Amino acid sequence: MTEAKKTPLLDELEKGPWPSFVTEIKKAAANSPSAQDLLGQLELSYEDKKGHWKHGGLVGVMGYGGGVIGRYSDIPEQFPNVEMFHTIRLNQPSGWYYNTKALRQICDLWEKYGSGLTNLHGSTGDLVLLGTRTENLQPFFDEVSNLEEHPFDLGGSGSNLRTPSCCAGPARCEFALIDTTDLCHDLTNEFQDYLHRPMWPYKSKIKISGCPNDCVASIARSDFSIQGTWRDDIKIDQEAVRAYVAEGFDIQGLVIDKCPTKCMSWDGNELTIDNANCTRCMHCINKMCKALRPGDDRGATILIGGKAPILQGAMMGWVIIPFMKLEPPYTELKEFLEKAWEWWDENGKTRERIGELILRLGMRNFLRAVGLEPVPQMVNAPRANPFFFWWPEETVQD
Amino acid sequence: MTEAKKTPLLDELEKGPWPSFVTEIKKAAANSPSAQDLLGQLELSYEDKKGHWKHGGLVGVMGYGGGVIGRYSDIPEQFPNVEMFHTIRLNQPSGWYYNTKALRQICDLWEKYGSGLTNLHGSTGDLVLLGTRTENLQPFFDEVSNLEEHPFDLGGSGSNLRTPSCCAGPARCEFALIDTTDLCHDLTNEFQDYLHRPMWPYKSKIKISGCPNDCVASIARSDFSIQGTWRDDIKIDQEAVRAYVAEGFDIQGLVIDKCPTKCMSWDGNELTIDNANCTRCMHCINKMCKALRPGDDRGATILIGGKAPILQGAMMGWVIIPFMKLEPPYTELKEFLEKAWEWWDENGKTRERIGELILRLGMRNFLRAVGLEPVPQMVNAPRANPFFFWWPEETVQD
Amino acid sequence: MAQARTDIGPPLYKDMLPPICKENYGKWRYHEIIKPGVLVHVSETGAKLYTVRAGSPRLVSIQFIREICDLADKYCGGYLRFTSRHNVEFLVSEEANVEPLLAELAAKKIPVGGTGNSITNIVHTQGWVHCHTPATDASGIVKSVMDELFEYFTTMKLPAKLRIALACCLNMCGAVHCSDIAILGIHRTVPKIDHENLHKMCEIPTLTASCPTAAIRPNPKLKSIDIKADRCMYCGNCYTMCPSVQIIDPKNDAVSIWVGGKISNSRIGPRFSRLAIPFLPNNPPRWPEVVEAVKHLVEVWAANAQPGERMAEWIDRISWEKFFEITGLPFTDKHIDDFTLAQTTFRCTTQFKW
Amino acid sequence: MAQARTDIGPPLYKDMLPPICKENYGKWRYHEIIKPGVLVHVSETGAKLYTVRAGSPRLVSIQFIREICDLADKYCGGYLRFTSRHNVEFLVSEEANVEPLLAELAAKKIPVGGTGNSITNIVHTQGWVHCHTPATDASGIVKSVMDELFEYFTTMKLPAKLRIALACCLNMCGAVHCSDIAILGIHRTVPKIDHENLHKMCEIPTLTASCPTAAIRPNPKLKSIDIKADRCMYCGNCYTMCPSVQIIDPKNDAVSIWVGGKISNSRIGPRFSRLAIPFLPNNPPRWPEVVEAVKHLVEVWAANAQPGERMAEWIDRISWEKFFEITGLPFTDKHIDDFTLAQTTFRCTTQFKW
Ligand code: SRM
Ligand code: SRM
Ligand code: SRM
Ligand code: SRM
Ligand code: SF4
Ligand code: SF4
Ligand code: SF4
Ligand code: SF4
Ligand code: SF4
Ligand code: SF4
Ligand code: SF4
Ligand code: SF4
Repeated sequence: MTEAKKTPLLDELEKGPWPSFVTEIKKAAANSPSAQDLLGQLELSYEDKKGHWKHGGLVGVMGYGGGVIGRYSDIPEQFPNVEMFHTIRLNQPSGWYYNTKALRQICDLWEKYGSGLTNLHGSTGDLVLLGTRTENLQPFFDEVSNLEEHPFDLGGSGSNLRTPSCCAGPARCEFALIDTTDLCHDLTNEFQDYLHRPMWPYKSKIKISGCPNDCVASIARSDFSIQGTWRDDIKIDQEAVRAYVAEGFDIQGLVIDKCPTKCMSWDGNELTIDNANCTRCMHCINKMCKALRPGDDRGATILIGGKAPILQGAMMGWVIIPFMKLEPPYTELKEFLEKAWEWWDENGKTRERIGELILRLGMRNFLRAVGLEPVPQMVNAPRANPFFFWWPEETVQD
Repeated sequence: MTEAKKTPLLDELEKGPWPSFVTEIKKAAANSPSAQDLLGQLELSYEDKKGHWKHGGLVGVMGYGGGVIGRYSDIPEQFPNVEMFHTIRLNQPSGWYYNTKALRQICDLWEKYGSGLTNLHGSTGDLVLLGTRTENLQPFFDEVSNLEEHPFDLGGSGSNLRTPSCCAGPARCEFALIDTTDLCHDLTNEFQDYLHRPMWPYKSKIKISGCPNDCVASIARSDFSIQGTWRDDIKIDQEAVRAYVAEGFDIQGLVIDKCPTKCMSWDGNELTIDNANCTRCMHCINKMCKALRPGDDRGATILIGGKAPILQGAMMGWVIIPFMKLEPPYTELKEFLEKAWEWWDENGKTRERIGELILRLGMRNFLRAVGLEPVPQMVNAPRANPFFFWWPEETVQD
Repeated sequence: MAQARTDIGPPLYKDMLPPICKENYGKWRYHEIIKPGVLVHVSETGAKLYTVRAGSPRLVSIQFIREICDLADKYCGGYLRFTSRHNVEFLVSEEANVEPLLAELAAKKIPVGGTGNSITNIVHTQGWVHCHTPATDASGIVKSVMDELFEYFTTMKLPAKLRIALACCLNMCGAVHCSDIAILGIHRTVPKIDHENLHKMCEIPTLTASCPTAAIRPNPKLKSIDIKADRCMYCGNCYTMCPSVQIIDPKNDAVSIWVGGKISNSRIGPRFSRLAIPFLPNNPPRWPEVVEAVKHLVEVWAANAQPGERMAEWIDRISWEKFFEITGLPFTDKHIDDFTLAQTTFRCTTQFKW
Repeated sequence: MAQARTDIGPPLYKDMLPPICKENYGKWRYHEIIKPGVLVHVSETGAKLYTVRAGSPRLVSIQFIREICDLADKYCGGYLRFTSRHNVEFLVSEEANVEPLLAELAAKKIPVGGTGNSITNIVHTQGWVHCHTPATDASGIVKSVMDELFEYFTTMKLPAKLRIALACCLNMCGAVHCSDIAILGIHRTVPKIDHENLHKMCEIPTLTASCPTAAIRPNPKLKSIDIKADRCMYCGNCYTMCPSVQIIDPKNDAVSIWVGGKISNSRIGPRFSRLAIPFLPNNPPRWPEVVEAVKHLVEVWAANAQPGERMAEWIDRISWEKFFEITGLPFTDKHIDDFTLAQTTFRCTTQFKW
């Protein structure tokens, strides 16, 4: 174990009221040489304002094409214990619910095989274990996947399906319009092969929110954003509405005036919603959850194409299926996903996300390939440019 | 003169209450063989659903590089009198105001040299004379440009400055915030060389509206859209406001509620405008022109880049100079135009409009070249993508 | 005969103004619409100028021009003007002349209107009358549509102004792209290449560069070019550059309809028109399908818009999904943008109406 | 030792739910925020679930995890969860356990909050801790900013929710692009090419294809590539493909700030964050300029927004020109988009504020 170095810069980050990651690294460093060298190398990064990790590095676990990110120090002479410092992505349980037993088991194994440092959780949703050596990967995985109770599997990395994630859902939230936790678990299991064996043009992500509040940011962070919604009328408990007002709640200013479609009115006694013009933004329900509830004809809106900026600028998912009923075994959804991936796999260039491919080839080609009808809900507005195509069968051929 | 052909299809277009262009062609045809053959050829077009003009054709007048559009029939055997049927674009007077003498002179000359058919006016604004033969171009122009009173000059065509046009302006409209007619006349004279001698990458258009109502559609139809505006407060005649209301005018529904910035209020007696938040859309002034008037600190907003769809889709002009005082001799404006054209001329590809060039090279390069500061008024919102450039002097160079 | 002088510029507008306009230049105080087609502008000086707006087919003979000059001489001291939408405006300084002028216009069947909440003249282009690239005629459709919408020209009973424009090809000389209703001629098939003559008439690099979707590639063997059919969206720009790439196809050329554009900054800012109907047949002499479609759009809007709401504002309020529902127009894959800015038209929210 | 099993999938969530969640699965009726960081969800059955939300640095040791497991065992029957923004949620089914839990958390200096109109945890990425492309660190800035904004985590006195995210390079693993305030590490210089090794490590066609602005061209002589400097906007995508194109440059790497993004469909739909501050220096260990800038933005917004207005809604109402005026931030040529959708950001109307 290298001797503990001084870390005056990092020590500054132990001050202040917010819990400190430096303190966490130090805690781990107390009995982990790699955590200790991480601290040292990080201090150096703080000195010279740059990272000290080499570019890339392919490592893994038998039978899997992803789930581990290889990482090597560019100054192993100085920090031999982080010469290798790979991360392992474990597939979290739906909704990030845990019992302590499951978590403690991971801690014990990570104490044995890794740095003792983790991210709870990674940005995609995985339980991320930060820092281990190549030779520890397989033994760790063998153990973690064979735990008697609550064994864990790897999450995704590389050009494959990434670990799906979902919001708290019906287990904890009154707004859940679909069973996010079950759907997430079901899809993850259904598509294990896609998740673990990279064979696509690039990554593909699924995120599931129980309602349009989108608490997992699915619209911005996933190729397939699934958000619960409803088709019938918002349920109003007029008594409860009056109770809000009686308690001094500014229904006019905070709800009626903020309704994006101006489809609500309050006459001092009765709340009226013109449901045909409601776009189910959730605002009124959010603000008065004791009085208003979504309707009963529930399902999901599916949006496609969300992703980060590289290469053509960030994209948010757009409506591709305005409404789909979602009941186990979720056959319709699975068929749609399969068709979409198949088309993407056939047509996509390397490192082209599905949204980018649709932009390149046009919605019309995608819709035909997956058998969807065009509907106005897919767009904010129809095209403004006159550059549109005709299918051969739509024109008179000589 | 070919014998008058039957025109059963076109005759259908003499029916109905709207004045008929077919009747007009027939009127001209009564003593113009070319108008008569035009009728015949057009009837044929109506039969076979296609035009019968050849592609292109370069003709002109000495000393000019534009102002005439060459046109040849593709079936001269059938319609020898439209074998050549060129149009001449005469530069209209500012605001399309005429005295009858000027118009009658044109009629007489066009009777002598042309088909007797015209467009009052062309879409760009020219007085368009429809149809004559190559050998008539020069004599016609010699005469029209030498008329003792109100001689006419050619308008633009080709890769040059196109005939500027402007709205009715201060001669007839109370909203005119700049002297549109004078400015249009002045610019047209200042830039005669650019107008008559094509030497740019492509066409460039100027249109001038006296206020943001934009009655010449400058934002959609010109590379340089100049629209009158003001910087101080809207002038309110409260008495006159009350008079409107007294007459039953729905000030709340038709004005206050429709103000885009919601910066107006009416308390039943007094109209208040929060001028700092007014975006000078003109709506309230339009609706209550007896009571409201624009402020006195007047000038223009200049927008750049408007054009039709070919090649990259239609563009509307965008704000490039939020405010410029516009008094004769309009030096600042002329200098700006010169600088903009110079940059475009140096950098533009063939058939690339200035707006397209700015899109290709980026606003930052254009702003530097013409010496303008970036201001938020130029954009709806700042960029969302993180792909921005630094000038070499802004970074630490090794 | 006199020598040509060059660069003399346009006639001076001041010489073209009636005395009342010169005297009250910049002094106008307000205006009123007395009745459809008749405006009065009142000056700070108290002077009143009456404007009578008359419809014109734009394609007019010198006989017509002389006729209106006669009227201007008789009632307007010899002055008149044309509008940015090609109507004639008689500038009457004597109130007493207004009614006699109106009577004479009525006798000559020259319609008066186009002011206020009306449909005014249709901005349009050359079509088969004078251009080489049209996908349809201009004047014929305009005449047919205006005949049908005539009552909206001579009255002011619509919720707001409605501006129609027509262009006969994608060059869009009518700059129709910001109209409440735009009628646009479209080609629908890949240009046919005249391989034999192409190299004589056209420069191949210019031609390949002219295609917005990079559908054109050189074919060195034939000294010609090839067009990748599935990339071509028939804009006709290659044809503009080269007559040997023939875009015109009478069997397939057609008319499309666009809605919800706007120019003025009044209330909501300027907007592009957007695709409503991708295809209507080119059916001269009176294009009944086009006339019917435009009329239908006008009437659905008129019946549903709130006072003061232009087409764009109405659609903004009700949503595009309701627009397609209420108008009964089919929504097709053509309506979904697939050009360079397509992404910005996609619905990146779960907010929509069923 | 056991053989690895593959494709067993994640642990079953049902095994991870406290009994109250299983029993009331899908039956929750409404919730209330009792105080900052403490929610109660009430079921149709009358059952009440108390959630205590605690802040976490996300980069946590197994010691920390064991610590919170101890708490969960003591007060929550052994159940807890993590949120999508990396906070810990203790799921308490006995009301009586809430206060003792809060007391113990306070004793351990684990902050409670992040509910309602607050600033919750900052979504972030690896930075210098574990990634190879960062332009800045992640955890250090997050810690510094959260220290400064701490009072907004533990109270709910803001006009609305405010969501901050950080990504250490343009890959944006934090998906910061739709945050009220986004902190983004940026490179600012053209990558340096290691011509000698490039051909050994990298495929040139893949590399040239990786550049969004086509700045990379093959240099066959050197068996390497060249970068057209004036086209490169330092996205670093070439570096992702090839270690011999070095994007990291400690002298110039920096931090930028973006505002007005939003995810939820509540009221106005989702929005991208937009550039507010193009450059702030990379100043470890506590990035005072970044902290100051974020705090300033939060406070200007808090002082000016109406109740319920998130950053985007506030800016929508006042306009971007007023945003720059009120915040005092300079507007530069960097703020003007020049990428592929630039056109759609240009102000095509005369409507603006002085
Ligand atoms: C660990 C994690 C950040 C974190 O601290 O949480 C991460 C880390 C990396 N991401 Fe990421 N990404 C992580 C979530 C994301 C997300 C957010 C999400 O999934 O919700 C995004 C944005 C959403 C998206 O997918 O578009 C994201 C967009 C990227 C991109 C850009 C992809 C694009 O299409 O634009 C890259 C670049 C690439 O793939 O080459 C990237 C690449 C990387 C690499 C592999 C670096 C590289 O260039 O190869 C990073 C490895 C760091 C390391 O050493 O551990 N990462 N990455 C996240 C995964 C943890 C987990 O599994 O839970
Ligand atoms: C005559 C006129 C239409 C009319 O009936 O009024 C017209 C007619 C032609 N226009 Fe135009 N344009 C006319 C106003 C316009 C306008 C409207 C305007 O200026 O307000 C536009 C849209 C605004 C703009 O400039 O973007 C317009 C956009 C085009 C374009 C597309 C330019 C672009 O950048 O997208 C072309 C194609 C070209 O230049 O190659 C074009 C080309 C043509 C050509 C020369 C055909 C060609 O391909 O070479 C047409 C000649 C027809 C003929 O035989 O007379 N015309 N053209 C208009 C000129 C009359 C006048 O001088 O007053
Ligand atoms: C004569 C003309 C100007 C010219 O130089 O020729 C003109 C004249 C007037 N316009 Fe205009 N506009 C004229 C074309 C336009 C155009 C251009 C166009 O249609 O191509 C526009 C933009 C249209 C658009 O937004 O798509 C235009 C948008 C307006 C507006 C804003 C309307 C709105 O959206 O609210 C007003 C204000 C109003 O009417 O309340 C206005 C107001 C006026 C006033 C009231 C100004 C005045 O006090 O004199 C004039 C009489 C209006 C009327 O007809 O009721 N004028 N006006 C044009 C008549 C064309 C025609 O023959 O019908
Ligand atoms: C726990 C969590 C879900 C999870 O599966 O982990 C969650 C839980 C709740 N969210 Fe959320 N949201 C959570 C992330 C989000 C996100 C995602 C994000 O921030 O990255 C969003 C989108 C943010 C955005 O728009 O940029 C989000 C947008 C909302 C909204 C809409 C807010 C708005 O813009 O009006 C509501 C409704 C409300 O608060 O009125 C909401 C409401 C709620 C409710 C009230 C739902 C309920 O009844 O249980 C929960 C408590 C809210 C609170 O904190 O006051 N939740 N919520 C996430 C907590 C993150 C954290 O640790 O702070
Ligand atoms: S997305 Fe909806 S259902 Fe899911 S946790 Fe958020 S508010 Fe609840
Ligand atoms: S859900 Fe949104 S759109 Fe629907 S009524 Fe409520 S506030 Fe209005
Ligand atoms: S643009 Fe303005 S000033 Fe010019 S005619 Fe129209 S309303 Fe009058
Ligand atoms: S000009 Fe427009 S923005 Fe200004 S007060 Fe009048 S209606 Fe409102
Ligand atoms: S729109 Fe096209 S066809 Fe019509 S006049 Fe213009 S260029 Fe010719
Ligand atoms: S018609 Fe347009 S899209 Fe088709 S080949 Fe010609 S230029 Fe290209
Ligand atoms: S944002 Fe960039 S630097 Fe940060 S973890 Fe992701 S890839 Fe690495
Ligand atoms: S950093 Fe980005 S823009 Fe610059 S060369 Fe590399 S890929 Fe191209």
